[in-house]
Amino acid sequence: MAVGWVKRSAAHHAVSEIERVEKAVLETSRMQLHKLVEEALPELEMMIGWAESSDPLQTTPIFIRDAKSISKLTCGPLCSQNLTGYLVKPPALDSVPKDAKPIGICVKGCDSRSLVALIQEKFLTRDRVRIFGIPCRGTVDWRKVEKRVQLLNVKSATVEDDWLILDDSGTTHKIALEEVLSRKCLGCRYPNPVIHDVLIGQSATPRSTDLATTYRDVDAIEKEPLEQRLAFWQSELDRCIRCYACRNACPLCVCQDKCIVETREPRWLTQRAGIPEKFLFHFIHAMHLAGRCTGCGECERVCPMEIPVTLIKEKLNKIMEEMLGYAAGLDPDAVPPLLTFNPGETEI
Amino acid sequence: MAVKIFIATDRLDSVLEKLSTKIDLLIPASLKDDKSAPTGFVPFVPGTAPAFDRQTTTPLKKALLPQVETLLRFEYHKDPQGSPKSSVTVDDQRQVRPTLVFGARPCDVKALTTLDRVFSNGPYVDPYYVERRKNTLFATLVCRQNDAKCFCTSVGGGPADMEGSHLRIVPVDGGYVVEALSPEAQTLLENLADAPDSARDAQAGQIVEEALKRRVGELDTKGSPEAFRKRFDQTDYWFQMINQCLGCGVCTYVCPTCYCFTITDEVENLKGERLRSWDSCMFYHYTLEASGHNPRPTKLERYRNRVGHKFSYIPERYEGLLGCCGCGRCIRSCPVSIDIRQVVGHLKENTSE
Amino acid sequence: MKDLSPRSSAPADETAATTQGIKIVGFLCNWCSYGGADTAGVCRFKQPTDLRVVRIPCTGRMDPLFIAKSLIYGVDGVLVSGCHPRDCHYAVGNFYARRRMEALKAFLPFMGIDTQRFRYTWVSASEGQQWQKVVTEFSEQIHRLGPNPGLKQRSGDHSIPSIALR
Amino acid sequence: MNNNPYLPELATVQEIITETGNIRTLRVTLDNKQRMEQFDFRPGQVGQLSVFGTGESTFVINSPPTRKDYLQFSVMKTGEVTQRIHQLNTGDQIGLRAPLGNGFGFEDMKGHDILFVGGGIGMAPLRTLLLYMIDNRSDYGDITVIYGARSPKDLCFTYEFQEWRDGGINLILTVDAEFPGWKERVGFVPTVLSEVAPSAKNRIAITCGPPIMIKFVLFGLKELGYEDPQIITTLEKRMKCGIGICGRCNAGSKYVCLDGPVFSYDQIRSMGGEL
Amino acid sequence: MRIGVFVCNCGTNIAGTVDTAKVASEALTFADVVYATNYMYTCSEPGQQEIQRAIGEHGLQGVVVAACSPRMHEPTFRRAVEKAGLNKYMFEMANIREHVSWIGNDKAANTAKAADLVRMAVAKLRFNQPLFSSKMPVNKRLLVIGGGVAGIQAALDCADGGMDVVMVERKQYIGGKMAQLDKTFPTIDCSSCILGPKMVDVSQKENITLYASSEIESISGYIGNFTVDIRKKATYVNWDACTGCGACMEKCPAKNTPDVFNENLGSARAINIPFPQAIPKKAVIDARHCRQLNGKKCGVCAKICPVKAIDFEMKDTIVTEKVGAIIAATGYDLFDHSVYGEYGAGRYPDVITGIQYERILSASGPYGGHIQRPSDGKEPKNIVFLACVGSRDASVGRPYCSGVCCMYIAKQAILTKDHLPESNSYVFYMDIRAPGKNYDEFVRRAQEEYGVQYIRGRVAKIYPRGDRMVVQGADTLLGVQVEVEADLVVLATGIESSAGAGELAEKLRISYDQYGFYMESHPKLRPVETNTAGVYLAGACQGPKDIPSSVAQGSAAASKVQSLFAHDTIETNPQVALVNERNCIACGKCIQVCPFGAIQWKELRGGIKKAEVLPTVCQGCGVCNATCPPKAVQLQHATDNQLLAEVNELCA
Repeated sequence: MAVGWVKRSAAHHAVSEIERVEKAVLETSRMQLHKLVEEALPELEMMIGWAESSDPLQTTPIFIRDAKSISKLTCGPLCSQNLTGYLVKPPALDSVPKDAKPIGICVKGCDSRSLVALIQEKFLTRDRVRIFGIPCRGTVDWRKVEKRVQLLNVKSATVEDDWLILDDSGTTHKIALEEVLSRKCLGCRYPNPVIHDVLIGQSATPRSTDLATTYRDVDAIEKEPLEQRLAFWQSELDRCIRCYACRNACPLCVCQDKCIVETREPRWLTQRAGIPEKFLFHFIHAMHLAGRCTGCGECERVCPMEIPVTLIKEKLNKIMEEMLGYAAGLDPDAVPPLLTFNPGETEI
Repeated sequence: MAVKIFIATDRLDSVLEKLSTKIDLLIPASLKDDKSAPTGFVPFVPGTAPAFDRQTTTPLKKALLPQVETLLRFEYHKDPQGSPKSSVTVDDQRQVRPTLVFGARPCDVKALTTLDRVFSNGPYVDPYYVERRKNTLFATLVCRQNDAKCFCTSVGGGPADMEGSHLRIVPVDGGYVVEALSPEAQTLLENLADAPDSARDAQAGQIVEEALKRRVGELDTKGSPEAFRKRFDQTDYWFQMINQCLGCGVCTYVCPTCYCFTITDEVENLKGERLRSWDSCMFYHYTLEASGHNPRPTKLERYRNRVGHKFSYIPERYEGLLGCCGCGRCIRSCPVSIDIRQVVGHLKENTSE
Repeated sequence: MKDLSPRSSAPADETAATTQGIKIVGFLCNWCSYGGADTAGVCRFKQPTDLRVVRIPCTGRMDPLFIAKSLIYGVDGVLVSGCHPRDCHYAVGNFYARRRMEALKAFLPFMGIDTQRFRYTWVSASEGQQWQKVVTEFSEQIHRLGPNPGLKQRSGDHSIPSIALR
Repeated sequence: MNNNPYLPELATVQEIITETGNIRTLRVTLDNKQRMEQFDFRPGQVGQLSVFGTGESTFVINSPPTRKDYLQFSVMKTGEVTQRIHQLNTGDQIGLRAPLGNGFGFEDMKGHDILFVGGGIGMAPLRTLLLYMIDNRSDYGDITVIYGARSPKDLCFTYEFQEWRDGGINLILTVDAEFPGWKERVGFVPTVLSEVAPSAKNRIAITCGPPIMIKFVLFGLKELGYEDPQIITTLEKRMKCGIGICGRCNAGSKYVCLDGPVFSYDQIRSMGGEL
Repeated sequence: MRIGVFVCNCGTNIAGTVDTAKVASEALTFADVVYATNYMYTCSEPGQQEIQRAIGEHGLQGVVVAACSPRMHEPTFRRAVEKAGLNKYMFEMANIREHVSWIGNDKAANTAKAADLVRMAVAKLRFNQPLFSSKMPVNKRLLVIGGGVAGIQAALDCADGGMDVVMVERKQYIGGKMAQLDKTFPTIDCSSCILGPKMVDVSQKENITLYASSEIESISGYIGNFTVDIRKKATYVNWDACTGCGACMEKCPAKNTPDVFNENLGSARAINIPFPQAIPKKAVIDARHCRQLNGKKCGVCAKICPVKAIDFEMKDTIVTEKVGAIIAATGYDLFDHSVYGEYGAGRYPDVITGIQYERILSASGPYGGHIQRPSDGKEPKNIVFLACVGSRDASVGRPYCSGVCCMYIAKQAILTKDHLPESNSYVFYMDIRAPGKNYDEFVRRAQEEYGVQYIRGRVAKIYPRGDRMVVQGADTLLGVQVEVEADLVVLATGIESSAGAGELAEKLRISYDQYGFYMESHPKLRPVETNTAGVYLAGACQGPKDIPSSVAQGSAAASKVQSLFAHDTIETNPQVALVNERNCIACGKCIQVCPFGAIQWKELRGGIKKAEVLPTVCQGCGVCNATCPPKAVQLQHATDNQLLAEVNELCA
């Protein structure tokens, strides 16, 4: 097995000092988080955050009720999951009485928009949550890591400055973070939580401030002729195994068990495994998120078949921004655009 | 008796092409052009590059239990003269072609022993499965490289376990040594390629030797059925273990031993089909009764049932056989990093915790 | 519900030729456009025969998914028509519909579905002539596009474009 | 049954009886005359009725094996399949996979007194055993039936109550509330059970009905001194294959479709799993 | 399920271009169809009996009729199947006449299309459910919008029938356009003599509540139970106190206020009662011209008013009325002729409109009934009438005939001769439209007895020459150019829809045509109903009409209301939305989008929230159904499965 060293850029040697600082910042953020949660926990019903899992490259959501577990909390580019869905989906919180104390939750920039959308749609009231906002410089897509180096038995994964450092069975891999960030992060406009009670660490610089950067991948598809786009989606969606992970991971797919893709009353889909079924399933998912999707990318992250399903919603988000000037998850008082109308817009 | 051949890496495609004239071939391959894309078992056509270097994303089971298959076709016949009576005819014709799965992993093939018990050893025999099973041969790749999520030896398998296999493929320098383990497999190997030279033969033997000794995974499943029963009503335990579960069906759909299915009718005017398709015990509708009652209404009961099914119910029903082959796919694919080894491993811990 | 195979039980006479021709589904609101289509009929305004009308109470009833479903499963064209904005029998149903259908219209081509196969329009119950025009134009448009190729199973050929995503 | 357990046999609806507003009874015969003559089953075994194009649903064969002019199923309209079954007419063809499941252990009940406690459509599985016992009356001691429903018009099998009584059955009927013209008992089934208080000695109690009724009937039986093995019930679960393969109807390691639907209460306790 | 299919020949209307026998035989190959036939006239009594017979004979559980538009005969067939014991919603119609046989001549294509439509109807029917109406009480009060002659007639008819009536009039007086007319054709009755008593009746009937100077603010609810908000505009005069004595008018210093009632032929005062017989006879201050209200020192009227009725602080107020039915009788406006540059675009004082001439002719008009020119007060000698000004002229967007101009020109010409025996009247016309009783005779009298000169032709130009107007045109009968030097030119301006008709239609949720006239339910068979149940039409708001027709329609609408009010309850439409609580995820989106507020929260045991539809408030639009993500709310009779079934039939 070849050693997976990534070539260091010439510039890199010069910034090792900053690298140490960056690492320190991360460590500090984590300590700051622990401290803040420790202070807040007595006033909270529970704290939802990220903890290390058996795979050092991926975190797992953790639900903390007693102070002993606070040390398990972590933050940083490996904390990819959007935790906000747990606030509204059974039974995670079934045991929590409605009049209980607020629930603490860690959110990145994109996660915070989901939270805003959930508050906006009245699934949640603002005072039910204590929001620990964590500015984000992007999260690691472990599949991109795996595509660069063969992962056998990763013992540890740490982020130092712009690098992801892996210890895999005694071999050290150093990979540029930029190259393994999730696709959605590369056009991120909101790395800093848009809603929060406390903010941990320093604010991050948006990677994008314009539609072109944010929707670059959408544009890449749209540049292709119609037939090619169809061929592309046929080949991508053909892999869909209808495991519904994309749906279940979506914090705004609030129907969950009642989703119409599984019912026969009404009966939108059959059990057949043909491309039309898969297309319609993803249409249903996308159309139900039109004007609501906050672009957190969970659907794509969880897809075991690596279908770029977030891209479908990105296109609808782009339509909403261009046609109706609306981006979801920014204003808790706004009405999602497809739930309202404007008689005057004759030229939309 | 042992027939062995050596297939050089650069000859693999042509040998497979030759083999495919004798029998339909399924090989592990990328599911799109990109080599690093998800993989699965696909029908071999010349030029398809096998993906032997890693475990497939989707499991082998679909070779025997397709995601969707037609159980039967029915047709209503009307009296054109206008009598209101119509009659129905039903047929369950099946066509199964002999198939060789070339390059499955031992864990995948081992998983079929679980399916065999369910589909062919009960009071009722599933003819669809059984006919495919009878007509499918397996050339199994000795597994040289496992990752941190594999745990086959913990559940009774192993990287060189050839139970249920007809051919053994050993990756050696420059190619593969393929050895027939059954008479029908011998005929398949005839005139395909030369026997391996002694160095390669020796290397293959050594690799198998090593693989047989290798321990993969540290999960101890002894006593799991009893421990599960004790844990069954401890809601806190299950919350703690799987509160983060999203309730999706990834783990069941990528699992080689999960076999649960549903049956639905689809009809167009007078003709229709009864379909069998994969279902998942993680889904709400799986157990939803017409009355609205659902014995497993939340993911807690559903995940608990999944663990129970694999590590308690199947062993109880089928003399200790586990419903898990240790392939680790559910761990690899879980969006929230639930590790079934931890859930099962903790079953036996001090229950007062 | 159909698979992709062509209809196997087509009658073997002259209707066969026409049933295999272009099929357009029209979702018409009961109050305006269905009435407009009736008016066109009463006035004997000749129209192409490809359209098959589904009567709905209001375009507000139109879930864009009905349109998506029709096009994905091989209907050649989808025409939705309702009351003119501000004339909705239910006051605002068509305002909701307008946004939803506009969004769909912009979305379809992204997924590789020709947006020309979908049109929505407003025709009142008195506008028989307008209805004739709409149907004629849309039918001609669909005829120019030809039958909906639908979504074929992924073929063995490898002409899938590799689109570089981030 | 043929060698493909998924392949239904064709059967024809011979007669339809409207029991209540949403319950209908179908009497069907297998189209293959020879099969119909040879058809054998145990009281309590079930069948999967197919309406081709809609699907299958499981119902107990509620006619007894001693009367084989037809096989009888009572169907409450609850879902897609039952809706279509309610639209069937006599002469329509359906599919049938039967018999499936275990059935009642009526051999072991010989020589015992019997208590049936049924509620609403829950009387259907009891009817098959009841009629079987009437047809073999001398094998059993006292047979008491407590059957209740919300109102008189929700009672099934009213047309044969007289036959039951004539067959030596102590039939006790009850409805939840007073109703004009109703001359039998008024009160919930568990209450009536406590009032009637059939002795637990040498008696087997078989109960079937809505879950809430079963729950309180169990309390009542316990109070009357019934032991778990003396209490028998039938379980209901969503079923698909009906042959112990598809996986969904398990309670612990038992499959209701294959190992049930008839279980004694001590069996249920030992099974574990969700009900 | 057993389905019967009945394909109607409709004589040759359908059978002429559709092979109905073949459609029926094809229908027999559809699943569940156990009986299919074609029939000459399915809607006829024997046709309906045939359906009923087949239901009994074949045990049909559902019926499809392929015939005309369901908008025509769906109620007929629903009743027919109901009589045979089926629930009336176990019925579907395939429209193979308006949508097939009448729009194409290719018989093969038509037949295939008809078969497809039947297939779709059968597919939908498989998912139909019996639906049941419930009853709800009818509020037996009527709202009449508009106090012209049509509205007055409707209001009086209903009031006579003992019903409570609320009348809302935008102007400060009732009577509408008719109140401005001098005489009426063809009888030369005095307009105010025949209208006046009716107006007085309105004011005196105890069960009529009149809101003049008021407009409709909003309407909610549904047939039997409307709630109407009425905006009472600020009149600055307390009408409860005002006695109509007119003292204020005399003293008001704002003397240059345009006299709207007299079509600006004279001037009025800022505080005004437009005419002596006005009902209600109450003064109103024109805020645009009142000195006090425009910040100048005045308040003369307040000082003079003997009952202290003047209130400069008055604001608009909203009153709410609950009614069970509504009659729209909002009348019409007259075409603005200033778009015709060739007629002077309104620049010449002696080129006037027909309605202005009515005021000139009227004894209570600005000139006391003496015909004189507005410019100099001279008696005209030559008077030219122009027909079709803003009628039958597509170039100004008025292609329709206003229906009354020919008649009122004849009337005015006759009256002119009566007033000025020495005068000459000329009429330029395109065609004479005089189809009513004694109408054509009337026009002939004008020509023959009164010597009115009718010239068939368009006027090309009107321009001044000296103090006279030259009317230049063509006599198309003689084929010569004609030129008439006129002292006065009267333009017969046509009828157009009333200003604000569209906004009111939106409040009423009724449709209107491209010219703003309200749409009746059926042009022949339901001429006073609208597509909104409980809303009826009377008078020229529905289209140009003369007085007899308006009065007739007022009575017709009143009789519709009375037959509605003859019942204490009405059956609700069961084609409304219904929530399947099991699937409802309580997202509240349906509540958010419902245009009628027909969905509300319901709390189940344990505090679980679910959406709940109020079936009497729901109008059945289905926006909720389209919005609901898990499709827990389904519009009955247009459920997802029903629509999908139809679509699936086309997904080949």
